[in-house]
Amino acid sequence: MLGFGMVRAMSDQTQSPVTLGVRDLSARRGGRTIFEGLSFELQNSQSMAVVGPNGSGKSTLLRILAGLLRSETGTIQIDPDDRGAICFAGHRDGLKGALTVHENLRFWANLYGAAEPAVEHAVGRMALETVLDMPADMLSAGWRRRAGLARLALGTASIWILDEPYTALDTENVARIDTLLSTHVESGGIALLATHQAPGFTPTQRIDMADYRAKVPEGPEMDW
Amino acid sequence: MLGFGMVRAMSDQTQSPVTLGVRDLSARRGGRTIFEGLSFELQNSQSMAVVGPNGSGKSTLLRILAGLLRSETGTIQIDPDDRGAICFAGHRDGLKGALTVHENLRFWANLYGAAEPAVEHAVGRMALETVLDMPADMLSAGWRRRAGLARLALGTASIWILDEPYTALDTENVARIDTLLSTHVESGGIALLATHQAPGFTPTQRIDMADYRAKVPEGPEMDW
Amino acid sequence: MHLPIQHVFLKLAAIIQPWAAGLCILCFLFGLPIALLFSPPDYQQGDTVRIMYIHVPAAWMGLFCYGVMAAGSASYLIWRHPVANMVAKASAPIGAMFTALCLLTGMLWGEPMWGTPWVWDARLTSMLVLFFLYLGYMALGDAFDSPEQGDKAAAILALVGSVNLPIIKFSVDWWNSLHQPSIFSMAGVSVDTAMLPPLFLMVGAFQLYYVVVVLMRVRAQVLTAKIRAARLMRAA
Amino acid sequence: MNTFFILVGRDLRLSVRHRADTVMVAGFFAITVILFPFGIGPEPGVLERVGAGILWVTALLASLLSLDHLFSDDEQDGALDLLLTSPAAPTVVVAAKIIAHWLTTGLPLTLLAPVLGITLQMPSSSAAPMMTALLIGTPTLSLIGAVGAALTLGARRRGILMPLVVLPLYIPILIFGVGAIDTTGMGFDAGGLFAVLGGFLLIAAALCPWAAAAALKIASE
Amino acid sequence: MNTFFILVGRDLRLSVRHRADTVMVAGFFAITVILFPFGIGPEPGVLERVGAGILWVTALLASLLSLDHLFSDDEQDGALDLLLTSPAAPTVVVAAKIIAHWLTTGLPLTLLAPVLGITLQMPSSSAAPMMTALLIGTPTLSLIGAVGAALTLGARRRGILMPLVVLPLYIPILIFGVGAIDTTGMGFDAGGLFAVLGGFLLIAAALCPWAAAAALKIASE
Ligand code: HEM
Ligand SMILES: Nc1ncnc2c1ncn2[C@@H]1O[C@H](COP(=O)(O)OP(=O)(O)OP(=O)(O)O)[C@@H](O)[C@H]1O
Ligand SMILES: Nc1ncnc2c1ncn2[C@@H]1O[C@H](COP(=O)(O)OP(=O)(O)OP(=O)(O)O)[C@@H](O)[C@H]1O
Ligand SMILES: [Mg+2]
Ligand SMILES: [Mg+2]
Repeated sequence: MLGFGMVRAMSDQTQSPVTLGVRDLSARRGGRTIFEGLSFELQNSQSMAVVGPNGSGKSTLLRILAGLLRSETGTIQIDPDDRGAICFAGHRDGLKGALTVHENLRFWANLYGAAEPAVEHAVGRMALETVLDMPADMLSAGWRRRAGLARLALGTASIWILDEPYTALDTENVARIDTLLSTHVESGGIALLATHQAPGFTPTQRIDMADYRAKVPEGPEMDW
Repeated sequence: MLGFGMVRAMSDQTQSPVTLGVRDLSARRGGRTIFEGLSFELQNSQSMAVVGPNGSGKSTLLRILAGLLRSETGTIQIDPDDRGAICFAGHRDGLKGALTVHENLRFWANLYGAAEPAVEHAVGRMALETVLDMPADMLSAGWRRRAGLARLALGTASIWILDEPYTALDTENVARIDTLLSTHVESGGIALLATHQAPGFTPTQRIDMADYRAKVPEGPEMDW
Repeated sequence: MHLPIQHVFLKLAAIIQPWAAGLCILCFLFGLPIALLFSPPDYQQGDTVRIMYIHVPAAWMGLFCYGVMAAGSASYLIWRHPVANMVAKASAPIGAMFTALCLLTGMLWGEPMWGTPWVWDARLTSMLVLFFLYLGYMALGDAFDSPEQGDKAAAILALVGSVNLPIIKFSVDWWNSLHQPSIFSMAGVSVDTAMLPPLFLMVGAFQLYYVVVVLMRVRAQVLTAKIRAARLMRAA
Repeated sequence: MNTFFILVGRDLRLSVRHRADTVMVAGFFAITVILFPFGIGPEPGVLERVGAGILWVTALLASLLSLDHLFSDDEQDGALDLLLTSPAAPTVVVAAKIIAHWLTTGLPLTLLAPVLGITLQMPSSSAAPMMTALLIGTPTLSLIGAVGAALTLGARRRGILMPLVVLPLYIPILIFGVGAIDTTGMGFDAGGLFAVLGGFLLIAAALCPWAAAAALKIASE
Repeated sequence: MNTFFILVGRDLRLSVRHRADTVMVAGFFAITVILFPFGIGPEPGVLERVGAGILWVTALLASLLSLDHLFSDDEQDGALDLLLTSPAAPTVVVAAKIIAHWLTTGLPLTLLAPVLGITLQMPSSSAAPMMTALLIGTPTLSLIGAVGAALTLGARRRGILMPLVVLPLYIPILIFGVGAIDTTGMGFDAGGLFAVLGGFLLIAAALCPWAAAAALKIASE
């Protein structure tokens, strides 16, 4: 197996430390504070499910951690602190419909600095062999999602941040993602996932965004 | 309540007949036969879950029934046969990000010929009051989905064709869609839904696309 | 489904093709020498007039092929006739070739006659537009992941583009053009009658060449379709 | 008919509210008018001579470029599927989109033409024929362009296909449009040319919505 | 640096394969060259006089219009998020996109310029200065345009904002670019004008990728 743990293990024998911690985070969007006072810390081999009703700020939190949004207040500590330590997968999969699945995947592999065997490995993990030469926009919703998530299996990032990864997947593929996640976590990685479905593997932690809802009235008051 | 059944009941007291039947349907996409030999019939107050693994042709079937794709062979019988008898909701919700939720909904209501009270009713059913004046692209994934599905609650169509309606919804809203569906079906409508999740209401029928898979090999053989 | 029609077509094609090919060669054998060597030079243009024997038939064929293409596309869209579509598709590259030939010989002719190979004149441009329409038809047909989609889109384009034909035809009358007006008009024939036999021989040669090549291309398409169907049957 | 206005209203609202390329058109004209004198130099004779041509070419380019998004935006976000399954007939949907497109491209250009003409140093007497020609000609551009946009919707290499498909059909309008303005400018009667433009419009109006709707159905497959 | 080429390669591949507007550029030039003589009329003197202007204005419009999609395609399908969270630094992402944009717009125009020049009946002696001016000037257009595209990414009424933001910065290049061609054409030495164009390029190359990357981060919020 050539997951993240393997790569690390090959390079320095001991498990390198991975940390993702936030303290007293709050976020503001569209002129309204979405959540506040959020703190947690994840170390090697820990994972966290981010749950909460629609609009409670799961995606917002994940995007902040991925560096795509700025938080209002609070501190974020990420270790290793280099670009590429984090692999983010959002609602939209970023596949280019005009490129084949293989071309899409190879692009990300090159960008993440993963070698060709890693691509093959990822293809195997996600069972994408039969659709490799199809343009991505000819895929069904679930296959497309799977092709998008294959990026994770390249095994270069130590922190996975996944926003509703199970969308559109059938049971077999939900299980596939679960296996992917637990292998990653077991081999020392960190995973955060926002989901409305109970994942098939058990995250070590769980955060309910409803608990951090900001104490301002919702609705028409917002001043965007 | 002003659902489809209500409208019908007001107009002609007796339940008007609604039928959706297909006989020996087969579909071809990208040079490959996706499924074949599919037949079923739905009458008033019947509903059907379309299940099957990713890529088995659920979306293809629903798009054919909605008139967006042509079938390869087979006959489709839809009654009432007028445009607008069917309400289709696919993977993508067709909301315009630049318009507010209210504007989006009102546009569809006007197009479907629903009156203003129907819009209010739909807003109520989907609990969209707080986001009515938000531009749709400021909504979270689940709210967006909900705003998209509010089109159903306008109560003008007798046949609902839904492709993975539960995507991105939290449990409360999944239940909301379930209620919507069962009210619709109880009041004489027909509903078809493709989903990987077990719906909270029990469809009267169920079709597994895996049973109709065409007997040609997948993969490199396709001649697109 | 449509196999019977295609079958009839294949049979007919097999009969017509050798005759057309033989006649075509005959026309070229007689037409070319007469046109290029033995016909009288023009009293004004001298020997450059011989370009006419290529230019004019090529121009007519360019228009004719488009006509066939549009008619074939129409019957494909209306009656879903696969052979009609095949004829339309087969006509496109031939028509494009004749159109290009007309443009090239026209430019060659223009150099001595008008002092410039090209002017942005209505006749010339509408002919260039015809060439682009051919290219567009072929490009559009190839641009879809599913072949049927491409065929249908291209057929619609062929129909829409057919409005260009009258424009080409009448451009010399609508605009005051550098280009010669029609040889044949209500007023009668406007060239020396000695020029007509070689001209008609060349027109016949081009026309027969078209028939031969179209039949060849359509046969190839029918056979490819058969092979593909057979492959799918075997795979099933 | 009511459906028609609902659809037109939506597209207009979107093009006003939205990040749409259609709004770009007014900007596009302003640019052209600013850029050309810069690029060509301020010599009055030259600018005046090419004014009608610049206006028409701008109209063509603006039309072509904004048409690229006529259907593809709705296709991207799934709205096209919903429109095609709605009670509105595809031809009505297409016709509404064409009208909305013209209202946001052709009409502004027509109305701005006199101003642009002045900036391009054209004689003020050319304003009337200019506006008339544009008023008759630009709807035809939208009509033809919609067919091209629908035909190339699902296609690969669409960017290059659109011009290839549409421009050949635009050129006659360009010729007659410029001809009508210039002929009137030279003091001749251009009634015939206007009539031809009108004829094009009628033919296009009769054919294009159907052709585009047919193409759209093919593309959605 | 390796990352850079991977990113450039992807954008090039997309613009060749894709339904992208970038490929449109070659078509756009062809159109311009076909349309302008039509619109302006075939008189050689006039066309020759305005040739350089038409070429430059075309370059500006092509640049402006294709820039509209420089980031927005990737933003629409989520790829921009992934690029910004990837190991590639935002500045590198932006720089790669700018290069790819130039390779698909500025470079083809530069290479086609002599041909276009002939069609616009410009003297063949103008080919060399024309190509030089475009070679120095068009990268600056892509650089400046990228900043505009990034700045307006999340904005409403983006279609109208882009030209407003970008064009004022384009005009100096237009003026000097046309000036360089025309001055050489009149037999004078245009070294100074070329130097100014070069100076613009250096300044833009030094500033624009950073500015655009910063703008992009803001837009993604
Ligand atoms: C690139 C330049 C040219 C193009 C695109 C062109 C195009 C055409 C076309 C389309 C026709 C067929 C018209 C019809 O069937 O009504 C035609 C016919 C003809 N062309 Fe040209 N032409 C060109 C140059 C020339 C030149 C330079 C000459 C001679 C001075 C010439 C002489 C003729 C003649 C005599 C006919 C036959 C007229 C008729 O029967 O319609 N053409 N050309
Ligand atoms: N682009 C935006 N601009 C302004 N406000 C936004 C934007 N996106 C989201 N919001 C607001 O931020 C809040 C949190 O949104 P977020 O997407 O984080 O929710 P979520 O927990 O992911 O919900 P869901 O389960 O529906 O995906 C929502 O109330 C939403 O209205
Ligand atoms: N645009 C397309 N062009 C060609 N083939 C396609 C296209 N879309 C889907 N297909 C093929 O059709 C088959 C069925 O796709 P469909 O989307 O109907 O599956 P599905 O059952 O909805 O799957 P999912 O659960 O993943 O949504 C797939 O194998 C896919 O490869
Ligand atoms: Mg979310
Ligand atoms: Mg599906």
